[in-house]
Amino acid sequence: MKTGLGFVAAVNLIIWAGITLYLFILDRRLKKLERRPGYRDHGGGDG
Amino acid sequence: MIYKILLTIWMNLIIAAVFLYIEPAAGFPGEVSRILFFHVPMAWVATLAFLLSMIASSVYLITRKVNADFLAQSSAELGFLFCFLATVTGSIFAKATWGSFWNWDPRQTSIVMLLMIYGAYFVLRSAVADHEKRRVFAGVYSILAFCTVPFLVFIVPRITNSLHPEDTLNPAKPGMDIKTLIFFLGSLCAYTGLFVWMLRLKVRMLRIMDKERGRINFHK
Amino acid sequence: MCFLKVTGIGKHFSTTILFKDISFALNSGDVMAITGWNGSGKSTMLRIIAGLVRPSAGQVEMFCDNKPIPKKFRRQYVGMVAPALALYDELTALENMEFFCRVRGIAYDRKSCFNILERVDLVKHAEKICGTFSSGMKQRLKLVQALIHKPPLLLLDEPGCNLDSRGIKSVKNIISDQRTWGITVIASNEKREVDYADSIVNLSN
Amino acid sequence: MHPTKSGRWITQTVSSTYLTEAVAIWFRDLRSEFRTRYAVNSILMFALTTLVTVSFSIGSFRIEESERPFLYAVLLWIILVFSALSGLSRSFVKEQEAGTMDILKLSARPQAVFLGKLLFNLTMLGVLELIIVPAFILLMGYKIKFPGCFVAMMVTGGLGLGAGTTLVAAMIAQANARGALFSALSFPLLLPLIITAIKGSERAAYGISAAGWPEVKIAAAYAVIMITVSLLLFPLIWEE
Repeated sequence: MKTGLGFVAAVNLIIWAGITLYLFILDRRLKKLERRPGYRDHGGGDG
Repeated sequence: MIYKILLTIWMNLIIAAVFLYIEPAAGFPGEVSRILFFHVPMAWVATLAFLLSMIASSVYLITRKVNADFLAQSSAELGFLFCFLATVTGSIFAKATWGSFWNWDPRQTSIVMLLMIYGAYFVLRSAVADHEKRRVFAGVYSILAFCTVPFLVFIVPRITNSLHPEDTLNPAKPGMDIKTLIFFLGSLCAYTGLFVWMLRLKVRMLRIMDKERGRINFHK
Repeated sequence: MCFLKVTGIGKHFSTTILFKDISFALNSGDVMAITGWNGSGKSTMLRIIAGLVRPSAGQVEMFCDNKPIPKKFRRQYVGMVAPALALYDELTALENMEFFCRVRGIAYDRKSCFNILERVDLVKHAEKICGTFSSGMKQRLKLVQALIHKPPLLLLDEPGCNLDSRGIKSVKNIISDQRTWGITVIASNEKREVDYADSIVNLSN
Repeated sequence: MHPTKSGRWITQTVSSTYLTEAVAIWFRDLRSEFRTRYAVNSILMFALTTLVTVSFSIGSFRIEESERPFLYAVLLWIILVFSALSGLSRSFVKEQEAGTMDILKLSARPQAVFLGKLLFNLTMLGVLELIIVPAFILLMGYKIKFPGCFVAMMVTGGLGLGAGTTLVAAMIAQANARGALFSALSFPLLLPLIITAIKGSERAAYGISAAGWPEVKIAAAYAVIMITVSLLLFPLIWEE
């Protein structure tokens, strides 16, 4: 096992943790917006 | 929610294993072969995203449901992101093995084409004010662009020979040992899962933004 | 014998509603006027009927001899005059007519074109480039363009604008002529033009 | 089709096909173009200026004899493609600017409009190539071993240029920013064609024999596919 690899793996894991954190926060925010009264999932035609 | 947590853990595992558990593949200088576990899944997700975007565009043109266009747009944007990342990782690999970041390898040529096509796609989207027209034009353009792709397959290999390691690092061929194969496929799954997650977030975001713009719904 | 049925038409541009829930039905021989303040969507309504604009809600159906006309064939049954519909400025009056005949698949014949031009007093100017025409002369030529294929549905958006008294008289003739066999829809606020109609739809209400 | 009643306007209809209607649109465009020289001026001026610049700065001896077939092919196609991109959108953009687009939508079938505009664009490209290619060959001293193959490459390349850009022209005419958009959108679609055309012209100039002129065939196939797909898609962007 070379010493450099552990460092690279750690950097990768930190980046990945950042990405997931961001995605989870985004998820929560969107959920909050969707739960607001008045949000209606139209999903239908373009008018 | 469960699948998102599982995905997070799974990705952690993959990253750790790729650097600390897997042996580097033979025939490549130093540790460069480890990029395979990131580069190939990115390229795969980009392909998947562009294909999905094309299909969603066609569905929009047939049914005129806005949701199909939201999917097409999100998929194109994510495809562009992953395509860009694949280009960067590919370039790093090229530098480490062949000594230059860019040498117009057929793979690099076609990926630049894709980036150009989707760059133009976003320019077109931003240039049309009317929302429905924008969706139709974007759909038409992506189908038209898709029709030019087969020509690249014909033409590009005639110009230069590829250095891209397909035969040396092809999971379908028996050259790869079983441990590498498992983590390679695992990484592929993880990236696809990540793509699906991001895609759903993006679609929900577009839907809320569309609502916020005060679109009036006549079909109450 | 043609029949035009408009049900629940609404149109909005992103955040502003232009009008909604407009419905009416017209038979051959009917003349209808669409009125409303400036910006109330009169022209847009006519464009929706012609099939140039997609409505946000509702539908326009047309039947000829009891057969429904699919939307993509509707343009063959529609003649339209509107301030925003321009003719080709680089061509002469006659060349414009020739083009519209050819493109609509009507036999072009110089003599009958002169006959039509005579009806709107344009014979003298038949060989002149349209770019040199006055707005009143252009308006007359637009009327000719709309009638060239004998449309069962005639859509007139401010037909009298820029016209002198003789021109207005020929508009009157055209409408009474159309009344004998087709539908006419006029979008206007001119009292004189609204008076030609048997029914009125007001978009401002 | 049209209800008739004697004594009213013109009554007789002729059997008309997409082609006759397309030809009517084509002739009308040519007539307007002949009177205003809207598109042809901008295309030719662009082409001539670039040609003069290239010829002045490179001349006929600056490049090694052995490099010429390839480099000249590149230069020629760059001149042709970018001058075409500078003017081919004119026919649609002018309809939009003059306010005649709606009247065209009302009177002609979409496929006929597309074919008419395509024919017009191909005419423009024909004029462009007829003037620029001989001028380029004379000014640069371009030696071509297989003139037949070279001409075929020019013809099919021109066809492909027209086929790949006409639908985009119709789209940008209805968009807000028209100027640079046309090149930005057309270029990625044209890239396979341009690469093929450069390769084919180089081969014709070198005199490397290849059975059956493969580049000419690829360019022709490109043109056919783009025209077919455009014909299918055009009604979607033309109506409403």
